[in-house]
Amino acid sequence: MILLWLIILPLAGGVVSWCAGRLRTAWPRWVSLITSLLMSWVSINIWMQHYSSLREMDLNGPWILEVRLDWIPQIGAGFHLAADGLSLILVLLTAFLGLAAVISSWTEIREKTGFFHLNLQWILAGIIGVFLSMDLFLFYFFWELMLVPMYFLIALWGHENREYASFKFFIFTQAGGLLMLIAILGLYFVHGRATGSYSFDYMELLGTPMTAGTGFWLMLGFFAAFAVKLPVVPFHNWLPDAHTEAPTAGSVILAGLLLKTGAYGLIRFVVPLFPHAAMEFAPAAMIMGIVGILYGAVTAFGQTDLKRLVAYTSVSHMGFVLLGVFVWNEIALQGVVMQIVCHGLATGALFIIVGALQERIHTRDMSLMGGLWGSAPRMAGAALFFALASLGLPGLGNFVGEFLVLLGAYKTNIAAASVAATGTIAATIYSLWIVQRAFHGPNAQNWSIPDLSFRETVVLAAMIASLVWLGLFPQPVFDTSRQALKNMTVMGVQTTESVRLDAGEGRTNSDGGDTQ
Amino acid sequence: MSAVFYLSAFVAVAATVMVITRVNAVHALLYFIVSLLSIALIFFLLGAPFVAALEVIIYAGAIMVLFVFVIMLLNIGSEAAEKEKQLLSPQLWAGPALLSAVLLGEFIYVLGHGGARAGGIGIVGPRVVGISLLTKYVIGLELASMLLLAGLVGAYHLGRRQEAGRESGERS
Amino acid sequence: MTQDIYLNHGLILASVLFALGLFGVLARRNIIFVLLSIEVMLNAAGLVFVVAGAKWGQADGQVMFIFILAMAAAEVSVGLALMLRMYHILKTLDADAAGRMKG
Amino acid sequence: MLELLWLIPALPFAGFLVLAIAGRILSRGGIAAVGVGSVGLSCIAAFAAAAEFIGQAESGHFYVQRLWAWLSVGGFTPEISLYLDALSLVMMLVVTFVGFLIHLYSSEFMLEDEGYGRFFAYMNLFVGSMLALVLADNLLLLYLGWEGVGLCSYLLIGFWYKDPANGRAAIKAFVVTRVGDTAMIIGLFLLFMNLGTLQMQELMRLAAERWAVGSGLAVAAAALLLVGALGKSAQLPLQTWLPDAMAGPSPVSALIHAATMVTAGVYLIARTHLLFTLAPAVQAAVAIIGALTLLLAGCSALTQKDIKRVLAYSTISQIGYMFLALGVGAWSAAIFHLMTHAFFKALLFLGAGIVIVSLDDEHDMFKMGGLRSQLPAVFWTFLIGACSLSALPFITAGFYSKDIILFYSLASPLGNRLLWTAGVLGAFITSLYTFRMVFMTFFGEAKSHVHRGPGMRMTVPVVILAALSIVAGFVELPHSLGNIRMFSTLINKALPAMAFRAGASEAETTLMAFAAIVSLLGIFLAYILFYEKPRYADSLANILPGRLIKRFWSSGWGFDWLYETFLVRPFVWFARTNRDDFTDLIYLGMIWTSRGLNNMLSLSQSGKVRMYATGIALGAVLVIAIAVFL
Repeated sequence: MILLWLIILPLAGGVVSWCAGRLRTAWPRWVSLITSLLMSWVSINIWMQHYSSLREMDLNGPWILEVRLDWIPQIGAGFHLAADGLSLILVLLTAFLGLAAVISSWTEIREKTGFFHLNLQWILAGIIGVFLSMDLFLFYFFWELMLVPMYFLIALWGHENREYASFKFFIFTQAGGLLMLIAILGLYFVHGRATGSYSFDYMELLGTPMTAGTGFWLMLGFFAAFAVKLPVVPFHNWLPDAHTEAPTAGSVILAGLLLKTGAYGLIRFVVPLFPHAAMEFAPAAMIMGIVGILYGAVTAFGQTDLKRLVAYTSVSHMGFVLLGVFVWNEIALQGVVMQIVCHGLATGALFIIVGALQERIHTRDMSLMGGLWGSAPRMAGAALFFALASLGLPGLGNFVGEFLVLLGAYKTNIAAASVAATGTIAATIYSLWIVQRAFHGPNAQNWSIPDLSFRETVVLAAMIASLVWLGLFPQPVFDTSRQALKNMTVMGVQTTESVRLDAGEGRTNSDGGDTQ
Repeated sequence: MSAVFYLSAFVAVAATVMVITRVNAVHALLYFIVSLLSIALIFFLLGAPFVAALEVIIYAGAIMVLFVFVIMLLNIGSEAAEKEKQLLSPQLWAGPALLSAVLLGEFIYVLGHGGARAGGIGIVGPRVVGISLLTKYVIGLELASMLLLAGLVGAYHLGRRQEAGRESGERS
Repeated sequence: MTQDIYLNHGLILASVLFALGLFGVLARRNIIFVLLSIEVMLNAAGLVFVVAGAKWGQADGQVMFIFILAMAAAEVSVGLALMLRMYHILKTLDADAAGRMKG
Repeated sequence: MLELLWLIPALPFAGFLVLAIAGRILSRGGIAAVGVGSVGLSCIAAFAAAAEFIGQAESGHFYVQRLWAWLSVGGFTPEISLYLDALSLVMMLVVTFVGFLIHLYSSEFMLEDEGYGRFFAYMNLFVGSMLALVLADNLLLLYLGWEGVGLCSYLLIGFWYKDPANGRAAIKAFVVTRVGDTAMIIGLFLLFMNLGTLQMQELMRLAAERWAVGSGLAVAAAALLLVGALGKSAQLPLQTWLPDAMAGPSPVSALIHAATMVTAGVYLIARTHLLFTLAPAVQAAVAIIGALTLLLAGCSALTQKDIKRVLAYSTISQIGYMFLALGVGAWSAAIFHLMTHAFFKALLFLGAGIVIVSLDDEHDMFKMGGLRSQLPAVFWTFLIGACSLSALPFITAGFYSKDIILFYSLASPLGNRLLWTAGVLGAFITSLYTFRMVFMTFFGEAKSHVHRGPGMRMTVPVVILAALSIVAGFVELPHSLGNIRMFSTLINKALPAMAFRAGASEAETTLMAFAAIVSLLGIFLAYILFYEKPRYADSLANILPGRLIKRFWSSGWGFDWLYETFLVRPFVWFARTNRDDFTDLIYLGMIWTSRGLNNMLSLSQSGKVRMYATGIALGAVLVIAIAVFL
């Protein structure tokens, strides 16, 4: 039941803070903060409880926690939440970044705070729902749930060009989501026809027998939604605009969490549900990943808007995720998990810094910055740190992620790994460029800005500590996700076999149906 | 019998041609009444005396009178007829003429190929028509009355706006 | 045989009248003539029904003619009212002058 | 005592942490105490460890300290563990000792800088990373240190961040070395995937077992590691970053860009020497690259105006010697030269630093002169360093270390005449540019006057280094001249002994004499050209070919121009042009298309009733036609 609380808590917290906002402007922040703290506490508690069994890999069944309620039994849709190590890590990340988002928007949002925090908490609820739901109908529900509040977040509290950005965001993700809906329904009917039981349940849909062509198209439907979310070049165009125009909390959640739902979807659904089609599609996906890595990095370097630059770095980093997922071996998948977590932290932190900077100097144009180290050394130092993290400096978490992804990729495809590795050179260029343009160089505009406040320092220090910890002692993360990833890779193998078996049976079944 | 049919058919077509080519609306109207009367005669020949009567009473009588009233209301002078002449330029009617000719060609083609077969023409009197109208087609009848009501209300509404008190009386 | 000719020729007559009405609708700009032409077309349609009804010796064709008649009446009443309004607003009966709905 | 090995890198890291967190609170004295103290303690610990290690060297040749398992994923289990053998011992001693001296020097040199705390934080981080690099037990930890030192190099080159030129130089340094690092990391993938481990001793053992000499995998692995080493050690063709790196403060140049970091490539190749012996083609490439680099960089050094750039090119050139030695299999010679070079080049940089500061931040040698009397201590120590660099026979350390390299470049089974000729020519150029620098700076008439002299904390390190530049040579003397083998005995515990062709030892004396004469000749020519008859040099530089060559050499043989034109500019151009992201055009295209369609369709809404009627009629005609005729 504790999983249910993870979703109810932010939903309720959002409503309460909305009500509180009608009374006093400052109250929603506190309500939201308390909600996020509770969330973190709950999720850390779950982790602590189950860590040893995860590490020893002595779980009964695939899940550490499961909730199964009836919802719409007529169509076979159930309220099925379940968590394994992979979901748990992502829930932890969500709780942590949610907290960071609340704190970082403390002074930035001064209007309609109640509604703001309602949206914020509901996005978090949607994201956690996405990470936990094991029923495709429910999954789609949460997938849409996180979209709408995000739209409001951008459209209401965004910057100059917010309407365009929010529309673009909505249309892109909605288009992808609808393709996924079609694919979900397709899978539902294919499965129902083959087995006679119509169900949206993930565990039942695993290993659905289908022809290669059907599988490929259904897989593409899922892939479209996740590729837009991830985002994969050339479906990434919503991202720079949305990130740039969103308020700080929005950017943090977008980069840190929303993109990760795409990565999660690829790992959880695309490959296990359609192992054959995914295998067939893997070369194309890997090429897209590599193109994303390089294209994102080069385009990032060309930007003048600091937030846009950081947004493009996300494109580049998510290329590694795509590459790793479609390499599909344990090393690469662990690398992907690590990359997901560390990118969430590092890029989230960069967005917090950019947001803090914008709050102080009211511009994001890098040509107007420079020499800020002098007046804000702590901020500059933090920015330097996160820039280094995003260029993949060994000793920080991102390096572990990228290294493992590339190592795993090298196992399957030497050329892919080698080309992707050159992406780290481009990453060096843009990362150092951020530091150079914003914090180094002459202080041409004579900026004199206050350094990070205590509140900001605490958040960023926590993120720095996490990244160093993940860089030097990453094993806890690997231990947590190992079982889940192993299950999934095994599932892939099993379904491969069962498909082969079922293919024969399925044919006889359909023949029988015809004669009747 | 057939001579009467062809004669009245010729009259109908000729009168209709006059209708659509006149510049003076009242002349056109009069030709149209001629056309309607000849069609009424054809109806009679076809063994449908009831609709022939309706054709004369309602079409030629009521509806056309309505037209006449409206035209008189508009009080269009002779200069309007001049203007009307200018509006009837060949380039304006060439296209429609072609289109109509094509359509006509299609109709005749269809009629020439496996059109109507032989069938007995007997007289279908008002009684039979009335019975089927009030039994088989009673819902249609109701709908038609609704339509007329809607027409009434619509015409009233449209006519009232321009000047209170002046209403275009209608109904057939 | 003569009856057969009647029928076919009745239909041809209806077609000719319909085509003439169509030509009127399309070619004339004066809205009175347009309405008149529509009446011609409706009348032609009615003729088809009556001819067909006569062929089968059934009342249905005539019933349909009555419906067409009712419809024509409603159409003419609304159409003429509209025409009056148009004339009062635009001071002309040229149908092309009423082009304000241009997209 | 060896159990405390982890303290040696940990102390500087701790110093970094303290300075990074509390650097703003501490006073300058406190900062210096933490910064210098941590490295000093580390140095003491290193010497203690060395004493114990050499003492028990009979029992075991190496010592491994496992700290913790870094990660364990799918059979990939690198550990954070330290490995101490003779090679890493030498490196560790050089790093901590030279590092300590330079820290001491900096505590005075940087005293007036506003970023005092930041400076020592970076320097401590550097020393820690460098120690992690040399003490690493596996290649991944080595890579961590490798990138760490690269980062510190970046931070310290751009230390005076207010000048964008410094920032550019810093980014250039990081990016160019990163190019090499990328190749290196691919090499790591290759090694792990084929041999299943990154632990270096295990790796060498397995490589020797599984790979034949000259096999494709061995060649690929060695080549990839070599590219990494080329980037870090500023060898052809990735050498362009080092001269620009002189934008950093002089102690940084001394520590990072002369004594320690840039020699990491040499260390890497020595560490993985087995791979290179398995890939003779790559080893030959090492020698050729070394020979080419030492010549090219030497020529460039000859034409520089900036005193630090002379030293930078000289560093590239001297590392070229080390690569030459590695390439001909003279492992211990390379490490020996690495050590002596660390001493005398650090000395030269520190001396140059004093000169620059004394003249109020003047880098141009043409505006110096006659400093012999104004800065006597600096002059004498600088002179010793210069002698050592130009291998003044018999008394300087540089002579002995370079002589061994020259000897083996001819006498080793892998050596040949061409390599030797290049080495000798390089030696000649070396003494020429070195004494050009000395004469221009310290002799002649004074063109500017000294603002302030160095204090104790700057003088003492310089003097110690000067002493070492002489003494350090006597730990290894050639066969024909005392035949002392202290250094190679130590190193040979970790690296294979150097071999030379039979009968070559007879020629050693002749070769040595030749090298000595060449270097003296260079000094003499420098005396003529730059002191006695400077107008010869001027007229030489003023004739057209002279001018052209001078420009070509002083710009570093056009490599910068090449990279700028063919890599940097297109990259920047593409990035700038693509600022608005051309893939957006796909979606803009969709918008335009639907808008155009909208406009087209709204044209059909003419507002004319007759048009609509025509449309209906047309449709009817078509539909009937289809129904009838089809």
